[in-house]
Amino acid sequence: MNYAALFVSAIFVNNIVLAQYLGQCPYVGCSKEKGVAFGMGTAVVFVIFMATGITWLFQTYVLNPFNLGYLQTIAFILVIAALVQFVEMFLKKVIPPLYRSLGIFLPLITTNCAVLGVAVLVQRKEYDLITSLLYALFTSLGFLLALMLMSGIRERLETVRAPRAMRGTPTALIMAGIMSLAFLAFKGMIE
Amino acid sequence: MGELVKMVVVLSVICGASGFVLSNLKEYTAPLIEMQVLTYEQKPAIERIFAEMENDPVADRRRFEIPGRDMPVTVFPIMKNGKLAAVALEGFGQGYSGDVSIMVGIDPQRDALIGISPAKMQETPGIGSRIAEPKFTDQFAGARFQDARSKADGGKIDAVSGATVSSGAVFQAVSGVLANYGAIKSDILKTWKSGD
Amino acid sequence: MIRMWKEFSKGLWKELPPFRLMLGLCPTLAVTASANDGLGMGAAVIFVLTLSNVLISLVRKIIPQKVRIACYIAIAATLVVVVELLMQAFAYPLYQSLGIFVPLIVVNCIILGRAEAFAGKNPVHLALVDGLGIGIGYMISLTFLGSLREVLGKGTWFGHPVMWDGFEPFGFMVMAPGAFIALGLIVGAMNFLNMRMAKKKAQGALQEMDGCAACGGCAMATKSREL
Amino acid sequence: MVVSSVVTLLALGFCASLVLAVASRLLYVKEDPRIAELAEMLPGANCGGCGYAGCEAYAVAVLNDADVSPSLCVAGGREVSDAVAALSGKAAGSAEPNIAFRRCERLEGNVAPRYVYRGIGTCAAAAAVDNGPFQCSWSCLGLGDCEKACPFGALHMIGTLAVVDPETCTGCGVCVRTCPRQVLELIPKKGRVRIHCATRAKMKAVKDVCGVGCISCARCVKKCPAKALSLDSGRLELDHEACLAYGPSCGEVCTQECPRKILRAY
Repeated sequence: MNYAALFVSAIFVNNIVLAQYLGQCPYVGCSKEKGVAFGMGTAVVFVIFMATGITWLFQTYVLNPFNLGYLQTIAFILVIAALVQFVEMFLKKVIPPLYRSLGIFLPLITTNCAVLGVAVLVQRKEYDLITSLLYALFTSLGFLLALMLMSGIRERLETVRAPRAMRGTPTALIMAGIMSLAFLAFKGMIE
Repeated sequence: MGELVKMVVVLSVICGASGFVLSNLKEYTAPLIEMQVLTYEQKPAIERIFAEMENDPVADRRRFEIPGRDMPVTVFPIMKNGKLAAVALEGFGQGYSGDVSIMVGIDPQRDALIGISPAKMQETPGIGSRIAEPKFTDQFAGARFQDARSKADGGKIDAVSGATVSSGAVFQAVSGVLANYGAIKSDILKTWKSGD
Repeated sequence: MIRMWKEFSKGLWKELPPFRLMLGLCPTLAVTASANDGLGMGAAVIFVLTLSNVLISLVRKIIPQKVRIACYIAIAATLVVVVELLMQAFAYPLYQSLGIFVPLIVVNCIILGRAEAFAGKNPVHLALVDGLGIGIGYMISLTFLGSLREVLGKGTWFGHPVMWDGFEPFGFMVMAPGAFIALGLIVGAMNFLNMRMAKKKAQGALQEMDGCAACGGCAMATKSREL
Repeated sequence: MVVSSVVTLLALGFCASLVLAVASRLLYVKEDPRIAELAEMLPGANCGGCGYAGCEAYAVAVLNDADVSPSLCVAGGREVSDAVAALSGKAAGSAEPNIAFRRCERLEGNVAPRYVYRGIGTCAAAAAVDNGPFQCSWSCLGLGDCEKACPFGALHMIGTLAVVDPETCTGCGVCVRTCPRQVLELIPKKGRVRIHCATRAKMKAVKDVCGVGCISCARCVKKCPAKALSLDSGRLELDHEACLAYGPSCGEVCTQECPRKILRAY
């Protein structure tokens, strides 16, 4: 598996937010300021990486041997929910300053489509463990990139005198569409 | 302390109950799902290979055990005026993103391929997916068994340029089918010679 | 009885999930390339949302505070797997076209949002009606967006060509950017309609639903931030 | 099939909840339970009116710090400050309800524009360009920074002037801090007199520019029996406590005295 190709394809060619539509709620919801976006982005990178690792192991050593593939959805989401809850408690106790900056985003991540999305995608693409972890890392970096770009632009959008009805989210969505159009240019660059 | 115990008990009971409900539902729907998968994935592939068919190959399919292979192989018979005209088997290959499944049509009389057609694949659109185009699949039509390999392996088929991994998957699938076919050829002829 | 109608009707306009509350955006953008998919996904969400609301409001008393979210997720996930199996068994082409978004229904903000905000605190009949209302609202908006994108993008509606034959399909709408822009325009239009209605009723301040507030309003970021 | 899936899910649920139970015991952070309770009571708008970064921060401060008054939450008003006082065991001070007020009648004084402004649509940006697009360098710029900042939606741009809705305004002071020209000011709701101008210019400089601007003639300052009015660095200021303490017996003589009618009785 050519990791450089994976890096480019995961971040640019089929960016998880702009091309695969995953992780939209936090993408539109929490991208008002750069600080919030960066906090959300790093928390997502952290959680997606760990979640993909654990769910991959769970699938390979528990679900596949008993061929319980159909339980994938419920098993994965339970693992992710428990993981997020554990990480929140862990951060609160061990690294309080980090908890104050990332803490409020952690519960939001459980309902983030990207986390479960990546975990399931990795199974459908049948990657091995190393590739899955790398894919998870690169995809979540793509998420962080898209989130930072979006929040940077949205901060400027606040000062645009858009018509009253279009202010806020509608303009942000249209701008996200244009950004996704820009990312479309990467298509076909790499298989 | 009671709170923690209650917590553990409640969550475990909920998960156990859901496991029970889901497994029963799975048992009930498993045959239905298999049927659906066959009709929406394998059948279109078979129809692409064989233009006209008297019978419904999916309905008349039969499973054959292969000595030394734990997975039974499903064979789809194609009848023409009451006699076995051809058979179709499914082969799997490791593609770029996940398994590629190819339906291979074989003429038992002339021991030659009738054609191949991809049943299920997630190759990258525009690149890997070009293995589904007639330009590539028609080369297999009428090819003898030993020719049905890439030119590099001494066969007569040239791979899809720029999609080596995906083409490799097709060759892997075809050779797998031919191996299975070789093992159960006699049983196939026996089952359908009786013209049932 | 009036209360039930109020809970039901709020899902149809005031709190239309994808357009007003900005919740459940992932499937709204991804699956609405065709009206048929939108309808299919909407129906699946109704099934899961209504039943999960009912089940959750049934067991809401015995679930300890600490594992509340995990239990809600377990119930919702069970229902999603049920939908997955039923869809595979009876509507396989729909399952193929919805792809990865069927399992993703469980992380759809609406399901947990309604569970946390509403079903966890109200009796069963209200939860049922609320789930149904929001679910139908969701299906309508998904089908509407799906039809809009399909008609513009492919010139067909539910597969049958509807546009005059000289129509050059606007391929852009069926692709990723089209979804964002279509949704942006629709939300803008709805804001505009509401502003006009608000002006007519002279309610004064516009109740503009903005991203994070709504997102914050969903499952997790309620004021009490324990599990 | 049935047994294996039931066992798997049961085991998964059991391990997940066990890990969480143990973790909640081991990683227990000794946190004052009242903080969550208090945060519940506060309006949660994180408006910063109490001077803290948000309701959570204010809750922590009230509980841990003795001299933090329980009635700092202006947004919550009377019932919140009583509840906070009860929970934190402190005496509830009387939080006089304030509201924001715009000290500028640019339209009434038909102040002419200095140039046509096409720049970034915020007051902060407009104020930086040669003292703003209007002849009067102290006037309201009308680009809505305050409206965007107001967490309670109590402030709207009607035409190009900020209008405060006294009912929904909670006096949190966010708009006062946001306005780059200090045109908005927190005044007691029951204030009897209000100053309708914020200029620091004098005499002719004001007259050429605005019909109703304060020319700092200071006749009102001399006339006011309660000595509540004063000229602080060129701008007229009213000490509302003194004015209210003196009471209505003065018959708001300052409003009749003012030739430019910028002092108005309410």
